[in-house]
Amino acid sequence: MIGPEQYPAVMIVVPLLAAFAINLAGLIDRRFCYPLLLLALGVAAAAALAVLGQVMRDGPISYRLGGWPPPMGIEYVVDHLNGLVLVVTCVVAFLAAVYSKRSVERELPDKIPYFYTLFILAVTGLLGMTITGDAFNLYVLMEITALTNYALIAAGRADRAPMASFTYIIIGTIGASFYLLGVGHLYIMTGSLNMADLRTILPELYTTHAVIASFIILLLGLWIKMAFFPLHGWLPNAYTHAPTATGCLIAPLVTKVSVYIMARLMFSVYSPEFSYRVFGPAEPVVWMAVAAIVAGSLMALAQKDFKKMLTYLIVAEVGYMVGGLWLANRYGITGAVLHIVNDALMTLCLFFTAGIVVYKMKGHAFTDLRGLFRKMPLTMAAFTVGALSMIGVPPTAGFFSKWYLLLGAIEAGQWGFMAALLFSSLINAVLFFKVIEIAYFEPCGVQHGHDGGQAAAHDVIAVDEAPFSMLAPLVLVSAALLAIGIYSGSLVTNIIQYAVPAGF
Amino acid sequence: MILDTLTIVLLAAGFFFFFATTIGLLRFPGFYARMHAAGKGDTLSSLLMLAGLIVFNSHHFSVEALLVDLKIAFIMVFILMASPTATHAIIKAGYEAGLVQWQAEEEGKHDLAD
Amino acid sequence: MEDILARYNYWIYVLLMMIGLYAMIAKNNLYKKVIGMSIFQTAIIVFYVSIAAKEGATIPIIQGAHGAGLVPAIDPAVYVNPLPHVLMLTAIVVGVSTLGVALAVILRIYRQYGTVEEDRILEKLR
Amino acid sequence: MIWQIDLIVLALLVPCAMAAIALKDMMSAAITFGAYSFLMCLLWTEMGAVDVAFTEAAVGAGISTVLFIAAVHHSRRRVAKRRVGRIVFKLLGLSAAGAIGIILLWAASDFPEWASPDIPPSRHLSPYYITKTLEDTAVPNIVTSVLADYRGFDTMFETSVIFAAGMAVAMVLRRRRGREERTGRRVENGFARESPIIQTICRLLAPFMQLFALYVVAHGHHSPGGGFQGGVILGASFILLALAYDLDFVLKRLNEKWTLILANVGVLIYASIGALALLLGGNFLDYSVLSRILPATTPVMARSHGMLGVEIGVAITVMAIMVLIYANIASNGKYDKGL
Repeated sequence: MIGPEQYPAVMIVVPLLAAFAINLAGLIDRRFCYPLLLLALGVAAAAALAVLGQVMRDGPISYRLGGWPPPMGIEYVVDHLNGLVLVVTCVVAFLAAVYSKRSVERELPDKIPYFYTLFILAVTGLLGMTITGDAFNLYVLMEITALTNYALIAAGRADRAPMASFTYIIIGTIGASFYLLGVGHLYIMTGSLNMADLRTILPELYTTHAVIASFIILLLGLWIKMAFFPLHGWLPNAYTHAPTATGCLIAPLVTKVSVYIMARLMFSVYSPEFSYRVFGPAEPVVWMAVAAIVAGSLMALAQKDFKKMLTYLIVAEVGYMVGGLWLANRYGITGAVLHIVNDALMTLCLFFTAGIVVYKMKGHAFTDLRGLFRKMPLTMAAFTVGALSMIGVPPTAGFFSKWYLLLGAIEAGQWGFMAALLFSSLINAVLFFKVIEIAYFEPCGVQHGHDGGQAAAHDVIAVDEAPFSMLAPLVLVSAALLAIGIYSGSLVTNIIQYAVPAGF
Repeated sequence: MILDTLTIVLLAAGFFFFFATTIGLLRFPGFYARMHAAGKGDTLSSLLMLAGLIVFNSHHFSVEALLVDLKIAFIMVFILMASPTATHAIIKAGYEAGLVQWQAEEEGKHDLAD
Repeated sequence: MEDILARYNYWIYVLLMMIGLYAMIAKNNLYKKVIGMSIFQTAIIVFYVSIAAKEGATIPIIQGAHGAGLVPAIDPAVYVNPLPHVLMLTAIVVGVSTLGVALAVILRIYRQYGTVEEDRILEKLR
Repeated sequence: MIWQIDLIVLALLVPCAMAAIALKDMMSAAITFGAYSFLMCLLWTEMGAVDVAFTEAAVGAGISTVLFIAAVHHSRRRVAKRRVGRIVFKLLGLSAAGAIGIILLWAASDFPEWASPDIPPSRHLSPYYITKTLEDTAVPNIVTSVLADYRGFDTMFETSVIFAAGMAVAMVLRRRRGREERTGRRVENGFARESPIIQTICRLLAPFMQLFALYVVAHGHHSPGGGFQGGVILGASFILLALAYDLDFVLKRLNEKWTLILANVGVLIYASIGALALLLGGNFLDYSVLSRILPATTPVMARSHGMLGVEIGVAITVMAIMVLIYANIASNGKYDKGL
């Protein structure tokens, strides 16, 4: 009945319809919400995989919404780049949804239907942002994602959550409005909103002030949205004080999707020639990325709170991806795209761990991690995989994307970027070994202050694993990190190499 | 020609009352006097202008023009109802908030400066 | 005069945008920040609607087409550009949505901290 | 388009915006901001953007102002000065605004002339919409046909944005009774006692407003207006009653559960019409295939009917969400008597 050519629409429409179904079901009985959520995200993930399969077989797909031909109507375009991002988004969202059950029941017991409605609307927004081939449609979906995120963050019971959310509202609106303004500049110069159409019209206008300014404004908007240093001010507080389930959804996805959009703009709306040459030398942006990596790592080092440390690492990781994209060579872009995938999974893994710590220990400071290796061996084993990947130890996934980025930096002669990558790996190593040390060696519970008590505490700690619905996604993610690490060669040759624009 | 003149007269009258309203709003002493000017002049001038528009629109008689006339007439009815009520609401709120009426001898004391 | 008119709308929208951005960054009161945000968004709407304006054109509703089927020949120069209007309808909706959420968050903040001034809140958080 | 009005209104906007952010009393600032919105309406009507102006009049000048006042009512009205670092923040704001201003003005120097018929936006896509709307969709209001059909997908997500905003407000503010006992009285503010005059007039006006809203929705194909504007007016009629009486008066007629159900149903109507097209073998939101199930309809007329269907969906959602947002903000999440 619904043929494979309709899958791009199915991927968006099913979660959207599910949002309303969840809300209505919540009025009857809130226990219906969770299965509906899983069902919808499962269907979306299956559709995304099928679409990626089609793209790998037959090349890019275009889907006309409302049946109108592209420049008039809105078009969905799936190629290797966003096909991959779509699959990652769906998978991450599905795992985060599975994981969310217990923590939502604990943290927001009276708002479950609202939470899941907004959760799946946020996923819909992220998927729509990734799949769309229309510059204005992207703005609408960006706002859906943003609005749902504000609420998901403000719902947190942490003291600081509402203020963090308000800061995010103000800064997020500036970012989205800049994006809209940039699109307006493109529209006044070309009269079109379709990305492919813009790509054909723009080359004649590359030297006009308005087009150059539009690129600057779009970049500024997206940099705010992806928390690129020094525009990252909103991110650490918002992600730290968000409810666990929110953090697990938006921390891995929102920044990465914004990076993807930047890549899409650089390659598919403007041309790589414009982004790298006409617009000006790419070096300043790479140096900004260097600053982002160094600053993010240093700020992470200064934190006393586990979850907050992770948020600063996100800031550093954004620097990796932006820098990689602006290295302007094949290795750099490959590394950046691979890092979008890896970083989504790594962040997910680490936030899952943080969520379990919050769930079990009721806090997310470093002191809450004491003795966890004995209490939750599986959780901590999975966390260790994520941490190693973050550091970049082979054969975890993180190593390979960093390797490509390093190769890219050497080829481009960007020694600063190379040094920043190595420096950040070093800092990550220090950070995570500190965490692992606390969790492995320090005894559980500060209340047993004296020596004898400590020795006793060592023996007393019983294994008390996280609930299955939280543990299973975590273990799956860490397995995925290893698997992607091992198969990263075939990932690059089969998908990512086609995502790199021609000419590199 | 007659219609034109009528339109102009009605619109001009509307403008005149609007102008008077504005002056009253700015120059009258005290909250109640100002609201008095605003409430009455505003309603009257809007009605006059809309009447002028009806006349202007009826230049070429047709069913469509009649429909538009009818719509404008409806707007007039609603303004006649809503505008004085709004003024009443504001004045009542001021009264209950304890604004004292302006008296000549204590000039400026209870002026609506804030 | 001609030269001024050709750019005037764009200058004003830039000015409104700057006012909004300034309020969002510099103002201490959270409501003022939200007003700044709304001004910022409406400035962009001014920009788009200015793009749509067309000299000597009327509103984008085809005239004399009440009976379907009879299609008069249509000259595009007669009607203003409808596309930016559509986009800005969406932008207005997004604006009021953001406003609603922002006000709700402010009320939540007030419930929690008893103030809507940024510096007082940050003091309490310290 | 009358450039003299353009000149004056734009010049008035700037002081209005400045006053709105500079005033020390939040109520005055909210009212000034309402005036700013009305000037915007005037400006857009003058430039021929009647649908946008209509929406702004209903939303910006109407609902936004009410929401502002309701919110300020529950918190503090006076604006306090920053205690420390006032100059730092001022400089920061000025420099950011200045930098953006310079970039934008630099870009504006290359813009094609304002209102010239030859600029790219007027030549590239819009002639297609203008000349083909009747052939393709049989809808004379081009804004409606572009909104609900050519770019109907945007509009579906626009409705979802509204829906998400409603859910967000409810999630952030809503609190159950019990912990804090329901007060059962209006917020004591000294000057909002009930007045029979206002109540009678509002009660008289409300049905007419609703009738007008339905007209706006149904007549959106031929005149300015459509689902969104109609929905806002419908919502405003309820808000008017809530202001004249109290929130309970409205909630007795449209309680929380029903607002939620209506909000969902509205977007569901939109998305289901799209999905129906999918099931009938067309692309998502391709209304023309609806002619297979609608009796005696050509594909072109099916598009027109499909648009009417989605507009009705939009109106229902927007109405419900406007009431929901107002009820939450006016009662600070308690669903008591409100303002």
